[in-house]
Amino acid sequence: MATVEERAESGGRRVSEQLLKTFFREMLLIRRFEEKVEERFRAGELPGFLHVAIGQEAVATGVCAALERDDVIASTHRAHGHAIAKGTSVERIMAELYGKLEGCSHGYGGSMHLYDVEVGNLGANAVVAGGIPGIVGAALAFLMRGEPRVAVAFFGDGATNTGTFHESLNLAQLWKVPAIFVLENNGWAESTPATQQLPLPVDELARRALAYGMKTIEADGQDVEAVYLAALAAREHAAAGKGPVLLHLRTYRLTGHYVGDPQVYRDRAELKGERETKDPVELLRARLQLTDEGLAAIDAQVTAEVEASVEFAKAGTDPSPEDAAKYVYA
Amino acid sequence: MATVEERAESGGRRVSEQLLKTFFREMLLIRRFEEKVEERFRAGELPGFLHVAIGQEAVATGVCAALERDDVIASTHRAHGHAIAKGTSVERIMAELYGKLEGCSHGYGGSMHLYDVEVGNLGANAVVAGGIPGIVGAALAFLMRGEPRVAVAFFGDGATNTGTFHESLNLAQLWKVPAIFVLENNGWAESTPATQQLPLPVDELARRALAYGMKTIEADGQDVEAVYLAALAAREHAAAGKGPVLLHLRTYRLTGHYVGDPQVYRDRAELKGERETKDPVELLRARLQLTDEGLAAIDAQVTAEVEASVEFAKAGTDPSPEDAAKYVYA
Amino acid sequence: MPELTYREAVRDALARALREDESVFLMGEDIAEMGGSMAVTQGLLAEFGPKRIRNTPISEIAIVGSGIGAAIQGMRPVVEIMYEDFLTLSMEQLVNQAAKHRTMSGGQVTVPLTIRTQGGAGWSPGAQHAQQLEAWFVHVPGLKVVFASTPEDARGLLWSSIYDDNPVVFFEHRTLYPLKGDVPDRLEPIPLGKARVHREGEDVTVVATGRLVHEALKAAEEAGTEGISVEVVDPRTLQPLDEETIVASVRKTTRCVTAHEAVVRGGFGAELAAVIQHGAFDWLDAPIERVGAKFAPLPFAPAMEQWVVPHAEDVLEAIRRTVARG
Amino acid sequence: MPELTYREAVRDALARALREDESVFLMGEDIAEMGGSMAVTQGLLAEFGPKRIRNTPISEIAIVGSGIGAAIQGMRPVVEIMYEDFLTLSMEQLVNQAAKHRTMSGGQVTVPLTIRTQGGAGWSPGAQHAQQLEAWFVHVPGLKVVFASTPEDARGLLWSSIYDDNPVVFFEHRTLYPLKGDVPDRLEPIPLGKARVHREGEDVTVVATGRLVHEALKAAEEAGTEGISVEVVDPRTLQPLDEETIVASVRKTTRCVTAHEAVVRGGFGAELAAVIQHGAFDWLDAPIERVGAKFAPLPFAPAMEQWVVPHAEDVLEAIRRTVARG
Ligand SMILES: Cc1ncc(C[n+]2csc(CCOP(=O)(O)OP(=O)(O)O)c2C)c(N)n1
Ligand SMILES: Cc1ncc(C[n+]2csc(CCOP(=O)(O)OP(=O)(O)O)c2C)c(N)n1
Ligand SMILES: [Mg+2]
Ligand SMILES: [Mg+2]
Repeated sequence: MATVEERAESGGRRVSEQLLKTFFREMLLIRRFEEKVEERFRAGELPGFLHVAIGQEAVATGVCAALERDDVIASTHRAHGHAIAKGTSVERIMAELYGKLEGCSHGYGGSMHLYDVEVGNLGANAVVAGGIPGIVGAALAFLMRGEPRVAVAFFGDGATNTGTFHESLNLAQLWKVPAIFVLENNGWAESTPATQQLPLPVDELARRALAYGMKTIEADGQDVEAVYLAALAAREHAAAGKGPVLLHLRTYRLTGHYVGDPQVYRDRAELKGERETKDPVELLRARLQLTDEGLAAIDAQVTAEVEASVEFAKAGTDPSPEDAAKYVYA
Repeated sequence: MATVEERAESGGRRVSEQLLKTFFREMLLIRRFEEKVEERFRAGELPGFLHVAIGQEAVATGVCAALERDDVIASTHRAHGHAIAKGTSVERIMAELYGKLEGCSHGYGGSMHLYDVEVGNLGANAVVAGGIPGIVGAALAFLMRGEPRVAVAFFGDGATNTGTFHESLNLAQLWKVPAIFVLENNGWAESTPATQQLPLPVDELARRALAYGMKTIEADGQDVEAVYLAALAAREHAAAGKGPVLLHLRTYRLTGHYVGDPQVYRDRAELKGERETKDPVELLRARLQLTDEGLAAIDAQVTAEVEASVEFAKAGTDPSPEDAAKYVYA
Repeated sequence: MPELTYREAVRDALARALREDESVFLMGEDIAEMGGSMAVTQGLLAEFGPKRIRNTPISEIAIVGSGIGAAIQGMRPVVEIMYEDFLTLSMEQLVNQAAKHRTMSGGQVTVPLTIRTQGGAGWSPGAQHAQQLEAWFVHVPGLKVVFASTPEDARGLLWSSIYDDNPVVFFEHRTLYPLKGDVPDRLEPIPLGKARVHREGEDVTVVATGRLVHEALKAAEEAGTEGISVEVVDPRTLQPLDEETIVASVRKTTRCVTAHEAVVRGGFGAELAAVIQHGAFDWLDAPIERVGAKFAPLPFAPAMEQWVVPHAEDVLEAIRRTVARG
Repeated sequence: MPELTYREAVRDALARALREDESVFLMGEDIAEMGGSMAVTQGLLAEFGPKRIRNTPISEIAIVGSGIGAAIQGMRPVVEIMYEDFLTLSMEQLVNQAAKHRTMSGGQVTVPLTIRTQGGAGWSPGAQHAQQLEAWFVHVPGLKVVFASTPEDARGLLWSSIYDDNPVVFFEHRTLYPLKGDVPDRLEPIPLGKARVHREGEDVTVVATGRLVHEALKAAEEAGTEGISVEVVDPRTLQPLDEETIVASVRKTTRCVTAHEAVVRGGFGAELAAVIQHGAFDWLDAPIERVGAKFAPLPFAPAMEQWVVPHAEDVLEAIRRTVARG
């Protein structure tokens, strides 16, 4: 999340080099965090189902930077980046992955259920599209109470095939609630490519919004500046009472669906090509013309942060077995 | 359902006066049937929930006339017209409303569950949109087996707000199954007007199809000729393997949502206006320039048919109580 | 004490909560101008306006789901699912979201959402408009489940449901709406989790819910003329369940019949029987008899419909069977 | 007799049916190239091609619903719902459509559809990927419900499910996929509605399903060393239920424990307890004990997860409790 000052410096619509550097740092932090998750998974330390968003960092960073602290998000099974970008420390996220009381969901959630209500993260969701209707309701509450907040749902291209998606966007537009629907279109649903799951060309998925007469804004999901500016515009629109926005961001999943996925279904050459040309961290590094030294300095910082998060997590407290029943009812 | 000869006479694309007269007779039959249903309901003879489609006769007649006998339909809670037009006798429908073994669902279904598999009626459905996915599956079976048949789902504007609708049309388009989705848009969902349930202008509801890249065909739902020609075109498209069609028919519900509905929510003057200008039976009568005598003759015929159906129904056999458990399993 | 119908009692709880508390609002299909398909919300639009009495599209997923989201933001939404048969469309949001947010977040999130719905056989609604599905929700940790059988209970329990900080699925029975009963002027919240002993007796306990409470009371009356003294208990809240009251009653009477309109197989009566045979094993003089719908989708024709769902005579026969044992 | 894993046994039933019968085809998410999220359908795309091994979008309503439509047209679709937690999205089509078409049409329509799904705790899947929801479906007239616990049963029962003319919900347990067992070369269909006595015993009957069959067998072994002779019965088909075999077993042993991984409250064990207390009342020497998950959404952290779901020790303790009585 960019501070108001950083945003002001960006002149409202142009993004300052300094802000871009902040974005770069965060994106690299997300990347190193997820690489660490993969490593710790392979080491057999992490239980549960893990999905990394390597290749999609610009979406999390760009969108969340455009939000206010009071704005809320609902995330997906591919949640680490969203959580970090919305303001939860990597320590508390890593502790969650280790199932510790210090985790952002106190060990009850795991990777697919990262919550942090204090910073406006209403939770990652392991059911595809499961969090979208709740965002409509949050936005409705803001609207009814006249609060200047917006509610944001992240979801993938696969999620647009669900009835849950349809009913939610339809209702949001009907009631003109201040919601942003962030379509993080990586062209895959697990092993199923766009051509096998979408009746539209993958790059034209914003056409989903035509069924509701909903405003759409599109941007290159690999370009954090473009994402950020698009998200700012979407927020402005929604917050101004003009109704919700479908924010369509074309992006790329540069790894498997889940950590450990052998990707038997994927064309190796294509994947290699995407890795070489679509990596948002690399693209931003090139744009910022970071020297090797400059990069190394930032990398050292974020890598240390990630390492520390593992230490923090391992030193955390295991819940007692009977704690399981603690939060069944309020 | 028009016979092949009648259609041939219509020259493929122009509708002969004779065929229009056949349509008129059927529409009047539906009208008189439903008026009789209202009357028998008020007399306390009919149990269950009843919904008439007075004002929407041209949709049922026009669409079903364009279908082949082997084509199948799924209907809605507003089902009498569809059932009659697809070829079930009014006797068997009326017997069903009286809960008799002679009924088209043998007394197990009632008005909201009229089935007649022999003529291709796969059943009316009391769950809004509940029958749509089954039609996708029927069409898929036809496609897989290479049969030259189409499957047709009727549903209302209100149904387009359901997740069931969305998933069904999406899948149908993805797999290009030979299905026709007949959107019978009367601008109401029970007491809820279009403005309170649709985020699109009511006349532009065909835009729902844009989310799937599905072909749309539109026609004035009060003009049976237009409906028929549109449905023929839709059938041609679907049967040719070009994919499904959303057939958008704007129509008018000239009575309450259910039989007995006091319609407290409805503007009287507007309703009166619609009754005077949108009645499809009246519109067709005018177009055919039927004389009073000509009309009376047809009316006498269909009225007698309806009367006979009541006699038939009343003379029918009540199921035994224990028959209830007869069809739980095949 | 004024007399209200069951319908008016539900409406009264809604109106009072709407009046006293800005965070309460209603969403559902046709609840505004039409006042709901069962006329429960009639008049509320006029008093509270369209912002708080919200007609929705036919979107059972989004109705429940947006209710969840608003509840998490501190509202107390009361959403209506027109027929409980359509809860089948909302199950994902109810079961995976509403019921689990609190645990999954480690206690950060609460979901003070009430889901009102109704159902039941009678006058041939057919197989898709008459199911009684309460048993499903009892199986879902995180949900509370209420089934009110009288006007007084309906009002007091609905009030408590609205003000409970958990998602509550609140069942009404369609045939009970016209039922009249005394309801105190002052609204007394009825705590969730407390059974009601409708009638004391010595020989058999009937544990009944919803419409079957009234059938059980009729059966008890009739049994009395045969010299059988019947106690009738309505759990009212199915989850959390007042096991104590129920088990104590059966320990006293030594015989038990469970009764609901839902299908017997896998119904709430199974849970009751399992709890009671465990808690009153040494007291029981006869096997617990279960009364409920026969195992069939509800057919349309009245004769078949009436055969499928249980009536006072079915309860009476079960009472007789249980007394006939040893 | 060749040894197959539970996974291979399921695949074998599918492959044989696909081979012998053009009307059989599969639909589900990621079942083609990937071979299913549990690798059950691996290799089937290569043999049968994309027309019959159909990857679907994430559309649980349409997957089940289109399966229904194809089944009514004479196909025998086998659809996969990746996790049974997502059955919550298909409930309307399963419960209001698949289960009721036949009755509502007065016998005109049959729905020979099989819905395969899987679930279960283990290795921290979290609250939304681990539920055991079979009890819901047992409550729905018109559906059949199968829960296979061994490779042999999985294959024989899946075959019978595919060739049953009714909609069958077929549950697999995630942790059983690697389990090996003898499976005859020749496919023997196992009739739906027949329980399997895994182990004969004299003192206590454990009626268990799914993963808990194996936990029960472990517990029985252990109990044997304590001088308690345990009979283990797996109903395998939950609906229709083989009440005869189960009740006969308890009449013989006079004590009973039910065991499943699903939450106890409202679980299938409740139905079993209700049936057994009724059928074996005069024989029972102790209350029926129910073993199942504790009443909580499944938390992530392994220690809490393992505490919620039942293990062999829980079954053993229940056995001891029941024997300790009188
Ligand atoms: C309702 C539901 N169906 C299926 C799944 C299994 N599943 C998990 S992620 C996923 C693919 C999601 O694709 P998309 O929405 O594009 O998100 P991405 O994984 O690409 O980020 C599937 C099918 C699920 N979690 N929920
Ligand atoms: C899933 C579901 N929700 C609600 C209802 C109650 N209901 C019956 S008809 C109807 C309105 C349907 O509107 P539309 O689809 O436009 O059809 P119309 O009645 O106008 O013919 C509603 C809400 C239902 N039957 N099914
Ligand atoms: Mg994707
Ligand atoms: Mg309509």
